[in-house]
Amino acid sequence: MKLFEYQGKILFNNYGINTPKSVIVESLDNLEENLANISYPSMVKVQVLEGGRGKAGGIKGADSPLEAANLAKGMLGKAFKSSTVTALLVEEKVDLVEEYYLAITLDSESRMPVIIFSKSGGIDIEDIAMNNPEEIIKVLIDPLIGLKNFHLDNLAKKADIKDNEIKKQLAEIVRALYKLYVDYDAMLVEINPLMKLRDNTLIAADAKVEIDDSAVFRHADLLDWNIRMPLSQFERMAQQVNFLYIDINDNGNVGVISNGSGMLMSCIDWIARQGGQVSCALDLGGGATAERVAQGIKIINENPNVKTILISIFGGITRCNEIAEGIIKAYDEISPVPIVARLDGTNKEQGLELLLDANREGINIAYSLKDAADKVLKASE
Amino acid sequence: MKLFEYQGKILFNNYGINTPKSVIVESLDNLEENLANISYPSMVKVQVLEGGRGKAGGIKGADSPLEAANLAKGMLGKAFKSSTVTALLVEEKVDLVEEYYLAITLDSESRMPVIIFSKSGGIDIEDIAMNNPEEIIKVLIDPLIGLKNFHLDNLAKKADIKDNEIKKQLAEIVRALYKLYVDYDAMLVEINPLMKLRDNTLIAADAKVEIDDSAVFRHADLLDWNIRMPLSQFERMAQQVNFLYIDINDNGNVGVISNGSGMLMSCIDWIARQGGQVSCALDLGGGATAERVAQGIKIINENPNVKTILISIFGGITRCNEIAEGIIKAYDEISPVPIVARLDGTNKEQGLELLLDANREGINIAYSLKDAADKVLKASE
Amino acid sequence: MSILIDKSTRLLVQGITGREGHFHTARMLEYGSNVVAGVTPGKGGTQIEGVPVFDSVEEAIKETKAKAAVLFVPPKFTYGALLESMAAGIKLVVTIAEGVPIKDMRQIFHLNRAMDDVFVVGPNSFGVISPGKAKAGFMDHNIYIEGPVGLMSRSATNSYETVNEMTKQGIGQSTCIGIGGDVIPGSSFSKFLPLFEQDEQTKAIVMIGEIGGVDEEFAAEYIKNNVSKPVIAYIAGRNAPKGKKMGHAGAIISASGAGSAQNKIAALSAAGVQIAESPAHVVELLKKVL
Amino acid sequence: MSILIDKSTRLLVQGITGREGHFHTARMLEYGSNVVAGVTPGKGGTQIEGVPVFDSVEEAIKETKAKAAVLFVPPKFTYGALLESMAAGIKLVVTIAEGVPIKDMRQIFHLNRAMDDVFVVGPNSFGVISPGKAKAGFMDHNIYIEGPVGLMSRSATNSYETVNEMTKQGIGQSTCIGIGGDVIPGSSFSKFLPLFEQDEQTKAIVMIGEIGGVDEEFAAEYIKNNVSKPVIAYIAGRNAPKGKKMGHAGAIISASGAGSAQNKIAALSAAGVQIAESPAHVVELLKKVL
Repeated sequence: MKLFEYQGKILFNNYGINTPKSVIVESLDNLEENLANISYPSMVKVQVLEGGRGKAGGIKGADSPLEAANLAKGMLGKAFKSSTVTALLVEEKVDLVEEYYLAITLDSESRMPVIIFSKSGGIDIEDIAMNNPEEIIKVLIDPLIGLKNFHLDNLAKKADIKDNEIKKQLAEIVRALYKLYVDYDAMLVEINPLMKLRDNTLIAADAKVEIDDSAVFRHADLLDWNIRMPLSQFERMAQQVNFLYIDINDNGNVGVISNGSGMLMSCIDWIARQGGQVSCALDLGGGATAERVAQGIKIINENPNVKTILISIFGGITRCNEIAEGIIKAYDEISPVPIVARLDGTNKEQGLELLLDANREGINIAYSLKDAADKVLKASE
Repeated sequence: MKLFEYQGKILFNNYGINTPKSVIVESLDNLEENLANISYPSMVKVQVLEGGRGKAGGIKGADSPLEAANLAKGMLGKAFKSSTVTALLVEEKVDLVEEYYLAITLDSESRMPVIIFSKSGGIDIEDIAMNNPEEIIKVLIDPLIGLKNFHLDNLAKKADIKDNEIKKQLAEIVRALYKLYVDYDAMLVEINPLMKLRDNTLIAADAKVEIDDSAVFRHADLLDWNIRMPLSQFERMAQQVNFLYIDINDNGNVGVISNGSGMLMSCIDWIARQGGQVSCALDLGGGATAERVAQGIKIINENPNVKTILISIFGGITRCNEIAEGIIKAYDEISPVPIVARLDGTNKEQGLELLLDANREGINIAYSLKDAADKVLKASE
Repeated sequence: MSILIDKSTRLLVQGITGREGHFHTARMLEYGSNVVAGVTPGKGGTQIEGVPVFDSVEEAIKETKAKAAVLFVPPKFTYGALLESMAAGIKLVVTIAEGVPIKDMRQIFHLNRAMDDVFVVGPNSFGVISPGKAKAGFMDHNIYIEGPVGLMSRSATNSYETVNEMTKQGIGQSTCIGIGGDVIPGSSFSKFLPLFEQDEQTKAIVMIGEIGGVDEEFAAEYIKNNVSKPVIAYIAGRNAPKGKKMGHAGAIISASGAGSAQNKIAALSAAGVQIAESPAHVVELLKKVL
Repeated sequence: MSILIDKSTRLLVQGITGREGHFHTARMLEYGSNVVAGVTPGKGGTQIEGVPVFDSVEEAIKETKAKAAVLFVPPKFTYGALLESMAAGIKLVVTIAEGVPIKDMRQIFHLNRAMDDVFVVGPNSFGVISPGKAKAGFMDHNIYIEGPVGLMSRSATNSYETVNEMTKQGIGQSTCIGIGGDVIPGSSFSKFLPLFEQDEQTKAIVMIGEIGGVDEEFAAEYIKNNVSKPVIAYIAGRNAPKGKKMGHAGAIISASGAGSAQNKIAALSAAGVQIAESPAHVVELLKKVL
């Protein structure tokens, strides 16, 4: 679960990390009154999860509440990139002298949290990581040790931060951010830029927070935000019934349904190898019932790009007879695009028997992944 | 550092562990007013660090504030066992149905905190540990895991606690006590008895808390209590200059000074083997200066039981010349009881030379531990 | 031989009284697994399929000398159940649950460094099976036959696919391990490679990896220096969208290219591992080395 | 041979700019120890006795490839310094400080379970010396001579006493280790016994224990099953008052008798260890086995 900038900043403030003074605009009611709560000039920022907002015109300066209000009216509720703007963050402009980068995420080698810092923050941080990797400081935190003073000293030393006041502020921010990262089951907490202002204070000018989806359940405040998160139509449909839906390729025309992401990936690989393109994929997870299989097919079939559906199952905890019943049910209820079904594993025989007995014209049976990929391509022609 | 019962109970209350309603009496001013803050009957308890207060008459019942006041007047400021009573705890009497035992300390095998519980608490807990060890439940807490629900479930299961309400309360108390144990650098936290009352609630009727002396410095509240702790005259003198003083044997007549507890123990062993008895011991620690050595001798010499002082040093970080200078200084300043000095290790030669040159009658030089023990016994005759 | 489990392994089932726990206990018993105990707090004293149920792992171990555990508990209780088993002295813990919080597994992973004789398999694992001997998990055991191939897989479905193909062609398995596709599996390829290398029954090793993480790269490093047996690897996700989350949160391709299928294949190839193009291709390659 | 340290061991001194750190750095250099770096936060860039000082252990390791550390830091900073060294990859950490909080050492002890190639010696240790080669600590090195006896002691003074007697009689030492008398030493007898058993130079092992704790009992168990070399033990505190605290908080006799001198002597005797009555007696017994 990715948080909006303003949500991340609410968490930052709760943990004592300073952000520019701001108001959140979620409706045009009392707009000018709301906007009068901060000083100007300020920045009006659309709240969407996509990156590159600035370049795409999603961040604009305003010299007065009136100007901010006009900007807000032109932004709120409008489309921005692939999202609809449901909120704006209007922040006082700050007087910066430097832009740092600070993030905490999981290091996949050591499986420890890693603090990433650079004195060269800002929008070009990825180029810097690529071309000047020595400007990126990494400090691993062994969870058995926890974040200690020596980590913070090492960070400041490696980053060559000499100003004691900045060192102290940075240490406090890293401590707070680490605590937030751990407390909130974060996958990523990122401040880019972490601005050094003319008055020698550090302030978080942006906030990227991503939470482990598996752990959202234990954070009541996130659960509340989660249900208001923007999703595509299909993602929303899938989420409502607890499936994982993924858009794969805008040019694809095959929808893939399977019972596990490994199999999904293999299906995508096979279709690509045979010369096809997958549009989207849906993971049923383990142990799906006939009813749920039918639901999954209905969601994928809603995607107008999908011309064929491949259902590839290798049943362990999932039973093939349930899959077959679900396919037939969906077929009879909504007459979807052609389906290629490939069933193996638990109760495979019953499943195949059900499909053969049903003998529906649009349901093709395949006997291996390659066979399935071939039949899908033929059906999509 | 051992805490008084009332101090332990203040910590318990801070951690949410219930104790009987009480008042603390530290002076006779406003005595009756103070005692009127609780209901009667109540128990008046002397606050000393020795055990066995009840049997020795240090815990008495009072049916009214007046009766409590009379008891207080007879107890406060008076001698009790080897202490002077500086405080009383007057507690409302509770209606108990069972007495449990609960403690957390360090398990010396695993070096993990261990929770010790018994449904057969009370004054006979040591007999129970000896004769019915199966009634003592132990649960180890791996510090890498911390206290988890399964530990509490295991404890209740092993103790065969079936009442869900008691199980829940016990779990809460164990959680709180464990947190206190960890937060406060405790060596021991003990509730004996942990009373189950007629209304099915658990209450800590006593409190024994012992803190790691090396960690007292990081607990401001304990530092404040620490300076008010009762110490013997010699302990107080030693503590003021940061030596460790220990009473060994009431019948002994040798005072031992050394630079480390291992050497102290070896000296005590040698003197015992040669047929003598040590009265008290003082550990100079490492690296003592002449000035401090002289201070140490003066303290030991104050003890009227001491007829001879053995100073046994094996210098590592400690230098023998400093020791010799300190001995001569003390000798010249206070003419102490006869001293046997045995010096080895760092700067041994300079030390011996200083003593030989000084040629004081009451300073005998020994050349091994056995030799020292022999000379001590001869000097004590 | 086989590794991790066999007929004699004294197995306990955490969450035995749940729907899945009960169902798969029956199937494990049917397969010959030595299920000696179940654990569900509050259900101690009952029986499931003739297996005694205890309130705690500690009690179950005391009464039955169980050495391995398989967890059929919901993801939100997995952390507590894992800690309980590890603290009680269980040496193999197999975790089925999908959706265990990453922070929980991070703690388990690092705790495991202090208990290096403990094998944590999963979460999000189909389990462990030594065909013809015993299984701890929910895989359809009918597709497995006893034989010389040791298999480890991050994906359940791809491993079934591969095993099925092997069995069809008469190639059996010594032990198959579902590593699970999570960001932080309790144990990965490298932890099992030494066991397969030492196991007499195992003549060849199959690794089924996927994009994300660096476990395949670590395995390559280990294989280069320590493994003499032939190793065949299949890496899923060559055509998965970059940066998209594929349910297995592990399947995130990092920006730098580390964790990509290309990287993994290059590292494994350099270590002398043969790369299969598909589950079916694994079997073709196996035929050449057996 | 010797164990833990020799002339080639690249040693760093934490707290090198303090009074004790500076003084003993000079003495260690004089003795031949390969002190390559010092660490004092904020003092990086300076030199002590020609040894470069760094702000952090990580930096010192990067620049000097230091592998072992000796800590001359106050007890309240010991925990942080130990964690810093361990996290940075130091494999031998010797801690001199007396009065390190027990909770801090409890954390270190359990963290060490996850880093089992790291040896933590102390706190409250005189250090480690391999006579004629190198030392890391503050012991008076003049009393040591090179030879065949490996020695471990919970008490500094009793070990000096014993070594002095040995040296006077011409019996040298391979390596002497100050375990420290604290309630929780970083490492105890059992952790070093395998090293002495394997060390070619070491022909006999001397253990100097004292009342309190069960480390002597653990050592007895290990010796019984794994040590072929002769072991001689001296246990101080037979006449120490029961339950009295002797500065070494470890020297508390538990109520049950475990941890008493009697218990320890019985366990060691049963393991074939010879029990000396005094430091001098250790040497008499040594003469018979060498």
